[in-house]
Amino acid sequence: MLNKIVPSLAAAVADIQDGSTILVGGFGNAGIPVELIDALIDQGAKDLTVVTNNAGSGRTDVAKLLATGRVRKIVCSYPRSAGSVVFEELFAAGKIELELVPQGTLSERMRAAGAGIGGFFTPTAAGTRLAEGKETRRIEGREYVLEKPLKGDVALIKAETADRWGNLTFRLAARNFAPTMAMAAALTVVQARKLVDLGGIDPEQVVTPGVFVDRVVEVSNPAPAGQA
Amino acid sequence: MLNKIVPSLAAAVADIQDGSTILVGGFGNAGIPVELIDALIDQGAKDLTVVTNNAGSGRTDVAKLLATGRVRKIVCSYPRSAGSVVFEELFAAGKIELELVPQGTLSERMRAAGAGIGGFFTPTAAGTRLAEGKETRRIEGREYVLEKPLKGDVALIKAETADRWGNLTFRLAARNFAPTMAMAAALTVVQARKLVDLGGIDPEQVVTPGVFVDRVVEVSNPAPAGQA
Amino acid sequence: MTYKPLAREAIARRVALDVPDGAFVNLGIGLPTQVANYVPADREVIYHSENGILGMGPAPAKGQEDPDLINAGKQPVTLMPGASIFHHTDAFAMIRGGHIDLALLGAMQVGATGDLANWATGDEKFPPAVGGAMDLAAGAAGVWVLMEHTTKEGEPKILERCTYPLTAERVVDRIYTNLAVIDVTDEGLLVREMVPGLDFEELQKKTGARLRLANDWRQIPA
Amino acid sequence: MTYKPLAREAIARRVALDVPDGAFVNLGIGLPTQVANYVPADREVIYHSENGILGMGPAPAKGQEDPDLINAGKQPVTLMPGASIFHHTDAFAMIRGGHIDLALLGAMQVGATGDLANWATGDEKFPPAVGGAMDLAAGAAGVWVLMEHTTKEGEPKILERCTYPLTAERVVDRIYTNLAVIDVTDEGLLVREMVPGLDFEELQKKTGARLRLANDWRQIPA
Repeated sequence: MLNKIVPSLAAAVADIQDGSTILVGGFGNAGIPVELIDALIDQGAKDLTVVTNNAGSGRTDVAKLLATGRVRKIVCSYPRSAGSVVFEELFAAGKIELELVPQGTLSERMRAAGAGIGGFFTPTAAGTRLAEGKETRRIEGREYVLEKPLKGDVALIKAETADRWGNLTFRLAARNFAPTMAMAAALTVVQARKLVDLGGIDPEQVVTPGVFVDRVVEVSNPAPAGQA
Repeated sequence: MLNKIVPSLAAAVADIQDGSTILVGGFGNAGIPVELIDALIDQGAKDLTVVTNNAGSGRTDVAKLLATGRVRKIVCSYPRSAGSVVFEELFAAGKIELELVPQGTLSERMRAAGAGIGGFFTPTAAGTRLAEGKETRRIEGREYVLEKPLKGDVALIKAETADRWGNLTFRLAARNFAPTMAMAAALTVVQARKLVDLGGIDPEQVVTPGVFVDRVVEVSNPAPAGQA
Repeated sequence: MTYKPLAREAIARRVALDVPDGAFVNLGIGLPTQVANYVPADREVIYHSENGILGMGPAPAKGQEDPDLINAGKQPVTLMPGASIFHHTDAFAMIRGGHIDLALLGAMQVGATGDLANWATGDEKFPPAVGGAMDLAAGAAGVWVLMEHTTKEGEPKILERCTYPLTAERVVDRIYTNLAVIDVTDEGLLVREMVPGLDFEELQKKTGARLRLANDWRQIPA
Repeated sequence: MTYKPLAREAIARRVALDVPDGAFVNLGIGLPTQVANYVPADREVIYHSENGILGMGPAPAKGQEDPDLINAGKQPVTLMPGASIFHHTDAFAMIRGGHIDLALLGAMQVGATGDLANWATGDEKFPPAVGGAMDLAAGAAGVWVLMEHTTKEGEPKILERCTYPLTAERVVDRIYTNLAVIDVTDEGLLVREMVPGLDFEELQKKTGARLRLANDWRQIPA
């Protein structure tokens, strides 16, 4: 029997290794898997690379993980936002490495990793500082940059509904990076607000099919992200 | 007001030019836009390139279009299937050009066109005859083939539900190539079984957002494809 | 003659007049977001947000905010009937694939050939942040810029070549400032409109690139 | 000694014993499709179809066919509880991205290093057709081949190097024939099982590549 449901947050993140690349869902404060991040903090893995759109705000979730000092590097598009004080302090002190990636390229690079694409040419960032050192090519009169897949060891994802095969739905714009990150990681761990029986999600309304998901844990009252 | 609904099949295909590349949805007999194909036949555009997974079966729809002699070239993954007699006759007589593309590459090339990707490296077909003449590259120990975007002038798509903004849903496995083709064409024309008011499709259940669609025509009792 | 530069809201109001009926539009953070408030009521514009929304409506009433329904600026929004939700990769496929008719963006500098600089000043003290700026600038079918004509210090923001790091090359189609409306054409910058009382020589002085005045130029309507 | 080659259904039955519980599996057209009929009832296997289905169930009862619900072989299928529907590009992202645990494929020839030829004979009389064969062979995490050990004319189908056009290089993990079960290993082809009564020399004679016999080889269970 295929059963991806695990009994606890601790079990969901138990074997995350030091040095892992962790994809963390969410945009702004929507879709951030707060409880999974807390579980990762408790679990203690260090020397992490975190891939996520924003670098946290306030003192909870992503910011709290950064504050542990266990994140060596962050890959994101927009680290500097309202309340990103923890990141800014670490960055100013030279205690965290930053790889800045345009938002669409960030998402497309993870999609490439998930879809088995070895690299792709994008017009985004052509002729800019963020293309420096990258291979470029003129295609039909336009300049493109070669971008490489961005793969995670682990993805931490927040979903609305899940079943034991790992089929997922999301809530409104909390969907954001989650479906792509679920594809792009070797181990995809999901916190879902509600578990349903197989067949409880209409086959045509599954957003992330279970084949992309490894573990599901129920978190029925998720905390808001970005709290001070 | 944004209103993509057109009053007739004839109006939906009225301005398709000779020499166009036409993406035609469907896999097997599921999802084939029979009535739009008939309208294109009546409209009379010729010297066409048709991109579709199969080369038609029986004597209707894609096969009927091929039989008009107006298709110069077909781009597909599996032209030879049960009942593909029209294609086989044309091919044997040297009257149609065939570009054979692996099914996943066919879909990914159209996705690239729709997503503004200039090209991508895929492991599919590496080391095979279908990669001959193509640029290849070794990436992390594996051989990849550079594939180019495949753009349509027109896409002909069958949907289940549509609204006046062009939002679409599909029915079961009739979805197949339609969402990708809708992205990949300059002019995307849809036949929908049912028109609904704006808001009649749950925002989370829209499969193809209206931004990818140009014209919608209601065909409430679509004919089955692949008939003899 | 004296002239009065437009207030920020007046720039947004001027842009709103040009947003076509039925267009799919992405509004950048800040001033561009305000354009939606001024689009004439008889036009139906479909707003796109790069975090996965088409068909955004206005801000919700106080107390009706949903934390899972925010725009790219992380402000609470609503959905119009006809809205759709999708994931980030699809949201940027729409942008990069040229499906978004118009991106309205703020700018620090614009170059005479349409180069855009709106993400970084090159100051290394602060961590850089780019968000979706480069994707929008490179991908949207049309790019209009909204900005003050000069910096607070009076330095021109329209230059022959940008001195700040570029967001994208040759992408801006039109510039709306508090002084003028300027098209980026193959023959250079063409002034379409100026605020009442401003003369062309004065505008040219405040601009770091050569301007031409359109034969049919007019005053920015009040 | 005499031996009896397996019937086609018996090959499918033998493969079915090895399909792991909880696996995501793509079944090729023809004989591989039959494997589903023989998977032990206590295993839950999730079947993928490249036209956009995960969680396919068995063929519907006569008269219950839905023309919009077909598998990659264009046969009518059903959906299991837990099934999902997606578009072609996502279906192949699953395949190419290595998310499908196992592809069970037919073959014309298999090379000693796991090369697969199953799409064309090189005969130019007929139009070529490839479908999803190359994507599945290159992309699935595991590739098992089901085929007769030799052609109807008795020519070997397992060769040092394929003579037919390749589908993919170095992808086959295991070969199930009507005579034997053979692993493709870094050290070459390793015979794990043979039909009762067949001796290794006889098997080698029917094979166009050098075989080794595993120390713990056994008879294919009846």
